[in-house]
Amino acid sequence: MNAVLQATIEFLKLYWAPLFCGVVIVAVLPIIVGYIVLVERKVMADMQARLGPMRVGPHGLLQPIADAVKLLIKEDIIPDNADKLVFWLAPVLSVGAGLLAIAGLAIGPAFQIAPNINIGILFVVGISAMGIFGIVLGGWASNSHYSLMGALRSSAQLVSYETAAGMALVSGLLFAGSLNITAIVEAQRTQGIWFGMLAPVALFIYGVASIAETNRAPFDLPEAESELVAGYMTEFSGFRWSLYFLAEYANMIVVASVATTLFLGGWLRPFSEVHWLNFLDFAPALLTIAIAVYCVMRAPKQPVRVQQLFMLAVAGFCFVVALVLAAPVLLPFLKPSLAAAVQPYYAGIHGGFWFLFKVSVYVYCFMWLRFTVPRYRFDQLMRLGWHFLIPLSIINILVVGVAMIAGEYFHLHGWAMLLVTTPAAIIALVAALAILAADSGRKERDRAAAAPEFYAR
Amino acid sequence: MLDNVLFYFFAGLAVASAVLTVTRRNAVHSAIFLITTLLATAGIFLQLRAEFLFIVQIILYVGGIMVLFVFVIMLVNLDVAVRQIQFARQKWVALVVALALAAQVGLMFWSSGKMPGQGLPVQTAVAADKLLPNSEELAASLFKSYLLPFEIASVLLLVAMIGAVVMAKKRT
Amino acid sequence: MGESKPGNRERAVGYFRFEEETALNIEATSEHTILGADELIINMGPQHPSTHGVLRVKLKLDGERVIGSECIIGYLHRGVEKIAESRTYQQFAPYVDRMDYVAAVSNGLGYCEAIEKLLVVEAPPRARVIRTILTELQRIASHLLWLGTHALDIGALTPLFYCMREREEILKIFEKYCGARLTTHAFRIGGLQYEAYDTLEKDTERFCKDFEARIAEYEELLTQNRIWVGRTRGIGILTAEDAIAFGVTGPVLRASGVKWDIRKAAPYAAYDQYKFEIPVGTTGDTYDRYIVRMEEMRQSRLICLQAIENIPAGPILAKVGKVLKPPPGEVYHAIEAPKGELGYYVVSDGTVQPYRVRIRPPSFINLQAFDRMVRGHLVADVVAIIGTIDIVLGEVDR
Amino acid sequence: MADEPKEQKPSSVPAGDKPAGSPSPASTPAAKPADSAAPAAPPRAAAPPAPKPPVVLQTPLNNELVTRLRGKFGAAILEAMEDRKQAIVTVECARLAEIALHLRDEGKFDMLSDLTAVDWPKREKRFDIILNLYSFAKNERLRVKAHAADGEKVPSVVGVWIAANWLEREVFDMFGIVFSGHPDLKRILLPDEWQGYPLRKDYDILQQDTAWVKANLGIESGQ
Repeated sequence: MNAVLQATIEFLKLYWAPLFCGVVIVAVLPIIVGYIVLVERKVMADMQARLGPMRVGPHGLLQPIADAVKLLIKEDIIPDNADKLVFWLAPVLSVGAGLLAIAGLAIGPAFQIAPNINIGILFVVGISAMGIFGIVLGGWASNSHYSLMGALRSSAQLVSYETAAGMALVSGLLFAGSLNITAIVEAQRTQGIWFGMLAPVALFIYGVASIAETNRAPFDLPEAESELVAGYMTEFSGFRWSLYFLAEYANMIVVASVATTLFLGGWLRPFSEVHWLNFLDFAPALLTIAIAVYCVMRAPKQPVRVQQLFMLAVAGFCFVVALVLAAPVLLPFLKPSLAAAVQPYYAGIHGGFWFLFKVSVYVYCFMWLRFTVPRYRFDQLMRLGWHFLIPLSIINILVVGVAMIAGEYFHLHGWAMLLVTTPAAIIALVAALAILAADSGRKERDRAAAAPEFYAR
Repeated sequence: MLDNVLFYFFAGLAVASAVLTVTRRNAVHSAIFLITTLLATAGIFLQLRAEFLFIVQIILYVGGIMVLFVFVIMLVNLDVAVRQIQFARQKWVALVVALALAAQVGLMFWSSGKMPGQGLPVQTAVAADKLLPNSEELAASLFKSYLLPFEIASVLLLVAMIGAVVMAKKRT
Repeated sequence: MGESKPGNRERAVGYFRFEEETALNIEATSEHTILGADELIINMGPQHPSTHGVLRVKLKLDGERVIGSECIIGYLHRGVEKIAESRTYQQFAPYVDRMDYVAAVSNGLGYCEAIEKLLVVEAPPRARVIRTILTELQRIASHLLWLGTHALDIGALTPLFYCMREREEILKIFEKYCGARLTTHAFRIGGLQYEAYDTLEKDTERFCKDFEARIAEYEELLTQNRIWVGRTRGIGILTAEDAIAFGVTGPVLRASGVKWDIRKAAPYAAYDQYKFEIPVGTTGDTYDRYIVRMEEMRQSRLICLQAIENIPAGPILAKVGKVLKPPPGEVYHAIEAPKGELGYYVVSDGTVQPYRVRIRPPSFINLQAFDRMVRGHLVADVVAIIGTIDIVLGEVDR
Repeated sequence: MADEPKEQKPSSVPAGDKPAGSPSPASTPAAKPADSAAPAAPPRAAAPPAPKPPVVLQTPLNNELVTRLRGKFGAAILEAMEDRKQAIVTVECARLAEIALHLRDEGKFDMLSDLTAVDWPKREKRFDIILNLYSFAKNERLRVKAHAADGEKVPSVVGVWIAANWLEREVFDMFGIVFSGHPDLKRILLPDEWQGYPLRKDYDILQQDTAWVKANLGIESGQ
């Protein structure tokens, strides 16, 4: 027994920092997700000519908390004929996979729970894909037709799009030459160019496939409310339902982070090797200052005194944050001796800012798409996956590989690689158009063949 | 010490859920325990610092094959399986096979020096922080030393795939 | 390690031991199979987000493909026709607003004109023009609601809110005119109860002017959208012959290529004075119905613009007296409601109460074609097809 | 209340079995519609001292279509008239489907716009089945009527127009008229276990209510 205790202590000594980070993530993620939902609702409202949540807190800022409380105190219903064990397990699996995957991510050079795993990106992708079991088993355990159909759709969809996403990742990884997340970002820094520019087609494929993997519109068929009520979540309520919800958004963060890491330069700021753009380092500080100024300006216009104070408090907080953010840049002028000491923190904070910024942009695109386009039908979704994305991703790997060899042959590096990768991307696009044309031809023929069968009676 | 605890944890989990995989009547429950087994095995791989194998096990077996398994299980009629007699007549065959396997393992231990691990060709492990990244190692061996077998295997898989497609097409 | 514990939480059925033959028999009666030849019966509604009310559809599925369907209706039956027999002619008028409650003005117009025909009176020209304006606005409102919910069914979230925004403008005009927004009871037998309010023309004109750009906005979101086209083209095809045999009317019929609109075929109100086109489709699929309705909104807008140009002066109510006692006889009067032919068959026995009022509800009859349209399609198409028929359950069930 | 004027109606309807092609009522336009509808009754029944001759709303119809129908079906065409300019043809109930098929194919009345019924409880054949036809080719409407007694089977026209399916079910639901040859005749709007046929004139809502309250709540309804 003593030995076990000792082992535990030894373990804790070694790994207290990642453990701490893990606990922080588990504790903070629900809040972050809550606010992503709020942002989503606000963005949606803005696109739909309305205001969105406005009642709880100023501009609905406390809405997520109210929602969370509501969900927690809701009655927990388990259908009579449900498979209780699996019904209990499924949401946990779903959210567990999502949270575990986040452990492998690097949010800035300094913040990574499981640093330097040499299979980094594969770990994230593989673990997050396990979340599907939560959906499939949850749908099955509910013992309802809608849920089961949602579950089946979900598994078929994931298996199909996982392939395309994986292949898209491969063409990105070809440039990186490593699976390690830090190494991938470093490769983008040394080459001075994001892999998204070198392999735009791969970025596109990953973008589409990642929407499908996270079951977001227009690929939200497993939970399509107009057809399957809520798909696999139909029978879940209260806290279990919110776990699913949490998992969905955690997955969204994961795929956005993977895309950011591999294709969008991770925590690097845009053009990190171009020195005359160094002023971009001020961006985080400037942004917070802008928010602060806005708050100060708006404060007098608030009708209630509490709101005015709140606005001013936010402004003050933002100013402090801005000072902290700008400190590394300002300190060398004030006290040069301190500059070296804060350098790592500086890199960490700024890396984190840029990483989160890119992830936010990516997630925003998800939302944008969701409010703009209608939903695919299931067979169309499958056709898009198997007939278009997978062939395209295979072709893309091929042409990217050829481009890399050509690049090596001509000793191209960094931006010069565009000379070979752009033609490669164009070839892939032409191939894509050809695939589309062939596919629509086949679709016509299918319809012509199927029509008499359907409509004759 | 920590290693030992982890190993026994994973190994015990793997064995226990493997047993449950066989004994559960409900096919979905069986599948869940099979997943647990696979994950526990993956855990052991990770302990052996075979990260690549670990993640391949998870992506391929858990994330790919088991999803299809569960998919198919849900499509077929489960109630029938639940009500059928649990162990069919093959149990004697199974017993014989199991005994034969056990005998084989025993023979291996016996011929190698009677004690577990004693006579087996175990190399002394390199210190964990000095290990080469094994995905690179694996890639090198697959695409350099064993290129031909690898290609043959891939052709085989391709044949299987085309065969599956052809069979599926014939039905319609 | 909770999972590995050999639990005793097996479902009760797991402990039964059946003989093998019993097990085989169970297979034959199973309902759970999706792949095999067995059919899956799935029940949509009456509480389902996209059955537009309390429609209940039983679907027989092979996998996700529909091989048969049955609509079960009547959840909203209120016996309107029975009520009519114990009300006077005027008293019954507000009831018709409750049938197609998203197009109450059209319902009222049909009823009032039917009774006027029965009385052999005619509404004065001014009343007829104002009726036309309001009815066409109502048509736009009804189509807007259809567009929003239909798009929502297919997964486009945003058009709904845009449509509601415009519909709100129309409802405001109604509110200003008669004080009610939804179940307006805007017209009276013999003409109008209220004189048009001062800015009716101006409001209508402003709405029509704005609406042109707005409708282009919706089209931008949907018409050329690959997913939208993929989801609607070739879905729920109803040929012209089928449509006629099913008695389908309105935009659904026109989308099948039959150029028939009661506003042209038997003009009522003031439609004979205005120029407008009847949009028709070619294939009769969901996409065509969408295009037809979009075009209809444009045409309605044109009618409104023409009508406000010249609203004749004069009385708004014909001399019908306080007590209506139509001479014995019967009459059938149909108007082109937003959903199709809305007909009133009224029998009078010379008393103050109608002897029989039969309402021909367009949704009810259009819904009959649902089974024909849905066969061979996927579950996802079912909601698209329910949406495209544009039913209002208040009218289906009456 | 509605039935008083119709007292003599029943007598006139069966009497309609006149030789084909003889539109006998032509001579007394307003007085002899022979149709189920009330119109005709008052002038005739109300006796000579009619205070003010009403506008003639019902006139006999004798156009080419009616002539053709009479030629083909003879005595089965009981009556043809116009009420407020709307054509009404009364036919013999037993031959309804046949005539309907003829109207669809020869008369080009390709759409069944509506099918309903009216109850005249004091008449011998109490129900009017009313088919509302429309012809796209001619842009013309025609109402076909048939009288049916309670319990009499009416030939279904589902084979002629599919549209009749739900409409006949509704008529069955509301009036209890049975259509022979209907593929799936069951209640449509009301629940399957509903008692009675609500649109019949003698349907007693109060009695229904009392019965329901008694059965389900076990108290007096107090209505």
